[in-house]
Amino acid sequence: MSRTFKAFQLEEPLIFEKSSPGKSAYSLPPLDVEDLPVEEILDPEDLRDEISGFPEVSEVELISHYTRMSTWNYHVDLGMYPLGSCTMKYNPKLNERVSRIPGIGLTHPLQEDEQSQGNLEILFRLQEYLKQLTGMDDVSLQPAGGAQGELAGILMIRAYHLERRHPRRYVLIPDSAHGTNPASAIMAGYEAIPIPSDPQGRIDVKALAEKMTEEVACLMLTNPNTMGIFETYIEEISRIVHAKGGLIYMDGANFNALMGYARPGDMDIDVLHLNLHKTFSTPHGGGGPGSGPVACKKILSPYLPLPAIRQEGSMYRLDNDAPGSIGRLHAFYGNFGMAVRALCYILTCGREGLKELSEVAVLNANYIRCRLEDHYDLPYSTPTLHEVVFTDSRQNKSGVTTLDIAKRLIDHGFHPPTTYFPLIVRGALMIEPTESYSKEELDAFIEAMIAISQEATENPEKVTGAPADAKLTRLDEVRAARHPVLRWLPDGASSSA
Amino acid sequence: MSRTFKAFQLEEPLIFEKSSPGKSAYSLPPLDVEDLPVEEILDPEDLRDEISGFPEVSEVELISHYTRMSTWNYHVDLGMYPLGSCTMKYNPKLNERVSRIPGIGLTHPLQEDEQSQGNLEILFRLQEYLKQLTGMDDVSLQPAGGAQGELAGILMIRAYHLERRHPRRYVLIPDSAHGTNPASAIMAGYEAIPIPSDPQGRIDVKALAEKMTEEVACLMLTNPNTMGIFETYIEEISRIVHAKGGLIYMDGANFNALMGYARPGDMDIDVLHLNLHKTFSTPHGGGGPGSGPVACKKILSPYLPLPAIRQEGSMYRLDNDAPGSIGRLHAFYGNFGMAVRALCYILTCGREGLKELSEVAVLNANYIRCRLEDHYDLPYSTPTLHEVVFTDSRQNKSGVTTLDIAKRLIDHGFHPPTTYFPLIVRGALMIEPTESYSKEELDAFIEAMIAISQEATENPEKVTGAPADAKLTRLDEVRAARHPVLRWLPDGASSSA
Amino acid sequence: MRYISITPEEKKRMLAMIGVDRVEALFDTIPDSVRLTQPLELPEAASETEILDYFKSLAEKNHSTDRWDCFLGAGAYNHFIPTLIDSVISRAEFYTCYTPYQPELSQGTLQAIFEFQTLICQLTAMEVANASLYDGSSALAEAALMALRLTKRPKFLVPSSLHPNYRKVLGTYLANLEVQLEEIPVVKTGGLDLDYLTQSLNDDCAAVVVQSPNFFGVIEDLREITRLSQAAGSLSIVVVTEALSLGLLKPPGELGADIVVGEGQSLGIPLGFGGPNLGFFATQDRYKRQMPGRLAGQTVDSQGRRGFVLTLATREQHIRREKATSNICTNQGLCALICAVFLSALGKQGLRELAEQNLKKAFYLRKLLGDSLEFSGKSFNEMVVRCDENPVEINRQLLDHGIVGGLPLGRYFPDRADQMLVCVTEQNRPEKIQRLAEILTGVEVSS
Amino acid sequence: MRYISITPEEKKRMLAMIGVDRVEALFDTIPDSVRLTQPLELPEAASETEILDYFKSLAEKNHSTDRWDCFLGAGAYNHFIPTLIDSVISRAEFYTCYTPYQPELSQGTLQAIFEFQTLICQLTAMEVANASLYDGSSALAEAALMALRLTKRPKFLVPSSLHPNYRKVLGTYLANLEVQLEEIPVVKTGGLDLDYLTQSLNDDCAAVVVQSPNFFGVIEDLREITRLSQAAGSLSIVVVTEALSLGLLKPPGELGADIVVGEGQSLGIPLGFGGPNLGFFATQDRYKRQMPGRLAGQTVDSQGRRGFVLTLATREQHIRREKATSNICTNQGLCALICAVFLSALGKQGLRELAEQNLKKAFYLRKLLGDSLEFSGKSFNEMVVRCDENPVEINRQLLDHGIVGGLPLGRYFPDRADQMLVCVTEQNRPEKIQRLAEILTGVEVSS
Ligand SMILES: Cc1ncc(COP(=O)(O)O)c(C=O)c1O
Ligand SMILES: Cc1ncc(COP(=O)(O)O)c(C=O)c1O
Repeated sequence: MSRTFKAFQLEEPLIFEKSSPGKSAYSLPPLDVEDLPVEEILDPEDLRDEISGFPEVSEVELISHYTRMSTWNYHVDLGMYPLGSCTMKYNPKLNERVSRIPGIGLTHPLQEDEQSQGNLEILFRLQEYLKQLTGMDDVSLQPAGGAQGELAGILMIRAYHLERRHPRRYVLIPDSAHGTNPASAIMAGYEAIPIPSDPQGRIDVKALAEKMTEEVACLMLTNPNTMGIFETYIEEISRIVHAKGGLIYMDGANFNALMGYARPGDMDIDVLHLNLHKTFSTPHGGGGPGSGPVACKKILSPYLPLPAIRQEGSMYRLDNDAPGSIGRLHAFYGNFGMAVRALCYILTCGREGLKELSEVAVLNANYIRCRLEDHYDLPYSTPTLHEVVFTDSRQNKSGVTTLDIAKRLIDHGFHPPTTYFPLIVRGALMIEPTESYSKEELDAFIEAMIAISQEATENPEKVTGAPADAKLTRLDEVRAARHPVLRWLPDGASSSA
Repeated sequence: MSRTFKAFQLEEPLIFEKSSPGKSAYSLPPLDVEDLPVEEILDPEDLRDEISGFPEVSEVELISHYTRMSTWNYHVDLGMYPLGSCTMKYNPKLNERVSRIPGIGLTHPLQEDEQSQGNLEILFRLQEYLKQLTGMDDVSLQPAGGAQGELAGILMIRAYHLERRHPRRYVLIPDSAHGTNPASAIMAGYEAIPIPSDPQGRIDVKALAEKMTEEVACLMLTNPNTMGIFETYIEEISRIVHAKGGLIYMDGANFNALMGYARPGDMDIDVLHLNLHKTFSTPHGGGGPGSGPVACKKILSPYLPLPAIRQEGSMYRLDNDAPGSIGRLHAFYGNFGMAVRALCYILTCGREGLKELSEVAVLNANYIRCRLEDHYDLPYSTPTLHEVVFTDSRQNKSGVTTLDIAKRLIDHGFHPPTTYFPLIVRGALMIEPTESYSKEELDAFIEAMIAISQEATENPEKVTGAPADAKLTRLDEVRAARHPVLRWLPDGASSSA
Repeated sequence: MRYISITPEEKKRMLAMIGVDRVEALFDTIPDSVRLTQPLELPEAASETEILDYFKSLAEKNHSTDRWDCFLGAGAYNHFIPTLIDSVISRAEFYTCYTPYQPELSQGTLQAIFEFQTLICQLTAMEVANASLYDGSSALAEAALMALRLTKRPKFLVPSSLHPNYRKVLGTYLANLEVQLEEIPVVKTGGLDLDYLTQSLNDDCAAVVVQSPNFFGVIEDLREITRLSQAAGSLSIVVVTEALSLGLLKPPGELGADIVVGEGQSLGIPLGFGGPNLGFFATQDRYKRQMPGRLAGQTVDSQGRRGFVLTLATREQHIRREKATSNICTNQGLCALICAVFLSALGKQGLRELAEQNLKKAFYLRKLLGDSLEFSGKSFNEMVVRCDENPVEINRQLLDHGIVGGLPLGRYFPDRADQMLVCVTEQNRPEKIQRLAEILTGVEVSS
Repeated sequence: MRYISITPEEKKRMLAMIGVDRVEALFDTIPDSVRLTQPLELPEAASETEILDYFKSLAEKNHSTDRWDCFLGAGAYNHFIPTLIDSVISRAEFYTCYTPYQPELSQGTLQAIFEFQTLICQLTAMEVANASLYDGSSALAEAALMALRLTKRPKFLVPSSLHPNYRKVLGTYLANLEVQLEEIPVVKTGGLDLDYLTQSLNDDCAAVVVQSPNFFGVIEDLREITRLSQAAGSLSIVVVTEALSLGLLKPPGELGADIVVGEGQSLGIPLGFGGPNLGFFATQDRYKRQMPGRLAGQTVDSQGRRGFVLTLATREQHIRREKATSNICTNQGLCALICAVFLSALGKQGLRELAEQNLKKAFYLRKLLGDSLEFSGKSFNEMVVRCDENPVEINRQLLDHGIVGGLPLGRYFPDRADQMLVCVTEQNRPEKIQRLAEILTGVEVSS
């Protein structure tokens, strides 16, 4: 049985293009208080006119609109989604159900603590488990995404240095790091200094030692790094950084490689963030909401974002009292709904299960690596954990690039891996299978990759012309950026640069 | 924008073919009582062996299995589904939500009445509304489908005649009737006598008068009938039947044509069934569950299935006390969940809304009729209500049949109409648009039909070779019936005739 | 009206195209004399908020199993339902489509039915199974009708341990067909009287009906019953109301059953106040052309690719009309899907484990009840208890303990007014089982 | 482990293929010294049943709005959520996919974002909007950063009527960037002090921040404020925490705003204990290349067919790293979808009707409160009440009436310890509004 077949699907215009006056998809109860004219309550000049071009569709149309559009997406429930660094694992249905329990989801964030004990317990318990998993001393669940977790961590580091009267100027960042790392450092008022990688794909410890000065606030390390390689010399790195009074920030986006095997807290990491939407199975939602808890050692605890959640006897309470704190990052407590799901996941998997997840994630990645290394160039021979990065250098010979390979995978019925990242690997193809999928699915992916490498030699146009079997062929991204059309306009006109 | 595009979708084997030992998709709490070996509780010979070939898959695989399979279905949320006689209208999301309220769905049918007052109110209220809508005196919600509703009605008629000492032998059934009508009559112990249709597509009143004797228990009438034509001479029909002591059963599957415009109760109908899964928006579920309430005049009330739901003061109770009743048709109270949805629908639409539904359903059907009658043969020029039947006679000339037209509609992105029914129309194409879809959707359907009629002349192979754009091309139904393979078997073998 | 997609403006244009001026004119074939002149007495449209409030208020008036520990069984069982089931069946692809008449657009449903049929065959150890019937009781009635067609004999032997509502439905379906139903009593074990059965069996017998575990929870000696039945040239129809028992007990197909019917509600379907449920129907290959109901079958498309279709339709009403094997049309499709998902989710191990938990927890109660048990026969998860007080009264007391008690048998068997049918599933907590036992026996449980 | 699909047997085969004998060997690059030697102190795996029971027990410990009438607003609003929203966002096609990096496989998400951007533009009357930010507060912080980039000026004027938590988040984000935040007080109306603003505005000012309706519920004179700001060469950043107000009030874009940010939670997103929420960000076309966050744009494929992609990525961290306009990566995609579905469902009429209901019901309370109101300015659905008793104490009393009261302002403003911020939405029942008024004013409401 081949993996794919081609069949018709339905097109769908923009909701604005379906709209016509007199249709509606809502119902409201009648007003149950005195019905004064609006103009008697507000100044007429405070009132807006009818919103021209605003949708007017029936419920039936609305549902078919989104249903049709949904069918244009590839997604985790359909099959393997080996987007490296993104940990596209299965999003358990139980998490979704639990997060929708009315007594949990229908709660106002500003209720008194006594009225929110259930929710505070969720936050507290998750914090405790994350502390245990990471070996860190304290956790804040407030950051609403990985990048905000990074910002929180770097701000905490800055606060720490500030309290020592010297905020320092630089943050050292390996050249393999994710783009959010330097961007977060800048937002915290630092300058980013890149550290090269060594020939094994790890941080160049010598270079690090050279750059490490007392003007360096911290090193931002990803471990395992974006090549899936564990920073084996972590202890030496730690000595170098700490010797100069610097701290170590760890980007924990790749924590799915480590659970039950190693803890950042045992590696002299001072602060890190986790991505609940990666390691802890909360859904990616087509781009969020995620959650990026920040975890730290005691020395940084005073600077954690506010409020903290504390247990006092049998009560939980929000604590806003920490003069050293970097302050708030969110109007309330971050993406609480993601915390609910993550706690549900941890309880479901349990101690053994979490370890097994990491184990299988690493096994799967190594299996793919071993089966593909004869077909694709492996830039580093260093052992890898939960993901593996290949390049397109062999396929380049016949004019086929990473982009082509990625697009051709679509025709084979797979979502492509992450491409051109990490930046230090030319034409990177970054594959992270996660623990979720079956061996049959992994094998099908491997076979598709092998087939593409053959096509690249035998029939390169097939690859460079891909995708042929998706809703659209390749999209003109240059045009999109040169002549941006960022919204629909009633007259068919469009905003443009 | 064309209606369809072609893109890849994913194949999926049978669940048994994905299975391997050691995978599972469940979790159970540990046993919380003494864990005796099973053999100490039961005789070992009462115990079964492991079920060979039984599935073993992970939750992830299970979800992707059904998710992929789901994408092979056309469905109501995707677009128009003009299957005549089936009333494929929108199934409101609110109905689904209401039916899943735990306090409603998680209830045992044998609880004491006092413990089920909420549910009994649902049943009672729905009965009252159906009485009002149909103009009948009594309703039972017990029949679990339209066909069971028919059986109930005919059994009631038989009980009525039996009480009058003469059960009679025959049921008169128009030749345009649905197959369930004669099948139900037989199950109630009657013989079916077909009544021909007149040249206008209505019951041939003369023929009816001829066949109507004192051996005839009832006439089973569908109104509007399966051509969508109202039985205008209903009063005369009634006189003929009732004059001989016969009764009139009405198949109310087409009630979506009548709401707020006419009531069977005002047409001398003695008993009828409704399909909640047609007129009242409960989903078809890929073949059920449905619900086929039976409604009757006072003279037949004593024979209604048991239990009845009665209101006594502020209490509702189940009443099993009716010696004349035909008895039970269901272990409990029929498909209760469908009653919940139907009640929700009636409350949502309200008096005006229900009338408007019928109005628009009839308008849409007439619009299609008027736009297609130049392209397809209309066997009867009689005005029609909620559906319209064409034939393939014009297309036949180029060798194109109803089956071909239906299959070709698939390539145009539509579910086909009902085909070859009613049987009296050769090559029938029975189109029922319902009230749900937009004019754009109706127009697209009309244009597809017109395009096919052109293709039939210009490019008949395109039509006879259809579908080309579905998951599969035409399936070999003869082979399926000649060499039935009705289950998967572990060794790839199969049960066959 | 949010469920209508035609605007007033469009209505006008469409009417103009049709050539009438008012929409009412489209209804002109309805004679004035039968046309509705005044508005229906129905409420005004209610908003979503009002409707949700209303149904939630109704829910409050029920004693639902999310808030009460429920010991009722008797054909409807309170079992664990994995969350993933609702995720699957809430896909509009599955729940909004029709019976798969157009196979090219319905392969998802068809493959699911084919899997369901296979799973039912595996569970019952029978050769073929259909795509579902309304519920267990009408499945039994259909089985009886099939036995009539096959044997042309006029008599059915029906044990008094058959679910009384099933017995009633059977009666309704057979009422006008000139057949007799002869009742077989039960003995002390709670199983049917084999001697009586032996004597009643003769060549008038179309079929012996036997439910196992029977209405009193007792596992019947199916091997012996089917043997006796077969010896008399009669068919045997085995009824299973607690489908979960098939996860543990020897399947009827291995014990000689000709037809196995039952209720699949236990397998993933919410109690739902008794419906929708799931009638299943399995038999031997040689009888397949006499089966009622829909069947999915495997075939190939014109390019030789595997696919599924509804097949053997010449048994059905839409082809054969009055000669059909049954009038059934719409069945319980989505419930069959639920059942398939449930069985696939639990799988080989899970189904066994769940069944064992039921057995063991029910046995735990059996031990606590000791002498109060009415029958000595082995049981799966149900049992009959003799009570010192009126069972209805006891149930009232139990409510105060958060317990919905068992079924007072007096409701169906006047001579058993002192008895209660109790069911224990994996959902009942040990504390509540103990409390139930204490109240039923008056003896405190030491824990 | 039901979330893993590799069997023990397969593990072995895969390890053999890889060439190691134990899975632990794959972790050999982790030095022993940092390897975990003892098991984690985490609970054993719990079953689905246990987990559901646990979370339900937690839910019981919350005072949720399905059981209490809630008069809290202050940045999180209890509004009606049409059922259809959950049907849409529960489609795995939407909620399990990643940010649409591969447009050919993500047109559903991309088109939805494009629609969302358009809807936000329509709502705010601005020219461009991004694909979302974390929440209203960080959207404000990002707006301030953008104003810094655009103006290179060091000062922000921030009214004391800005949501205090937004003020704090702004402070956190700007802490290390050598800028000053100068506070503008409010006057008796509850609106910001225009005279003070006039005096504070100078050519150091990057932007004037103004929230409307402001934290005290009062509608600000945006036209005047943006005029003053513009006159000083400063930008104006308008913050909207109650997005529903945009259904009725003149949109900031028509009143001269340069940037409009806010919280979209009101538009279909459950209260959810404050998250996930939805930060929205809109500005004028000329500033688009300085915007933070993702943007979907329209383009064509190689065959000229319309399609959507993420665009202007050179603003973003994954391309520009330290030169990016923001560090944001994952945003609130699914919440943006919710908002788009909500706005499309309510549509032109519905949004207006819903907003009007809020206005009218809040006004009903205003009238009942009369002299107890702290501010005279017009408001949408929130207002500040002066209390005779400690508001925290009053809230305790209200609980007995099934009411979760308003926000005691003392929590944020020590000088307003006698005041309470009360919000009335369409969800509050008139009886409860009356009861609230009675308890707040001590005067009985005649109804
Ligand atoms: C290594 C790494 N760090 C940080 C991030 C940023 O996380 P988020 O997208 O949640 O902001 C990502 C996510 O793509 C990542 O892969
Ligand atoms: C006219 C008519 N009568 C009866 C029926 C039978 O209804 P059901 O499928 O619910 O048994 C149908 C359904 O197809 C029908 O169209």
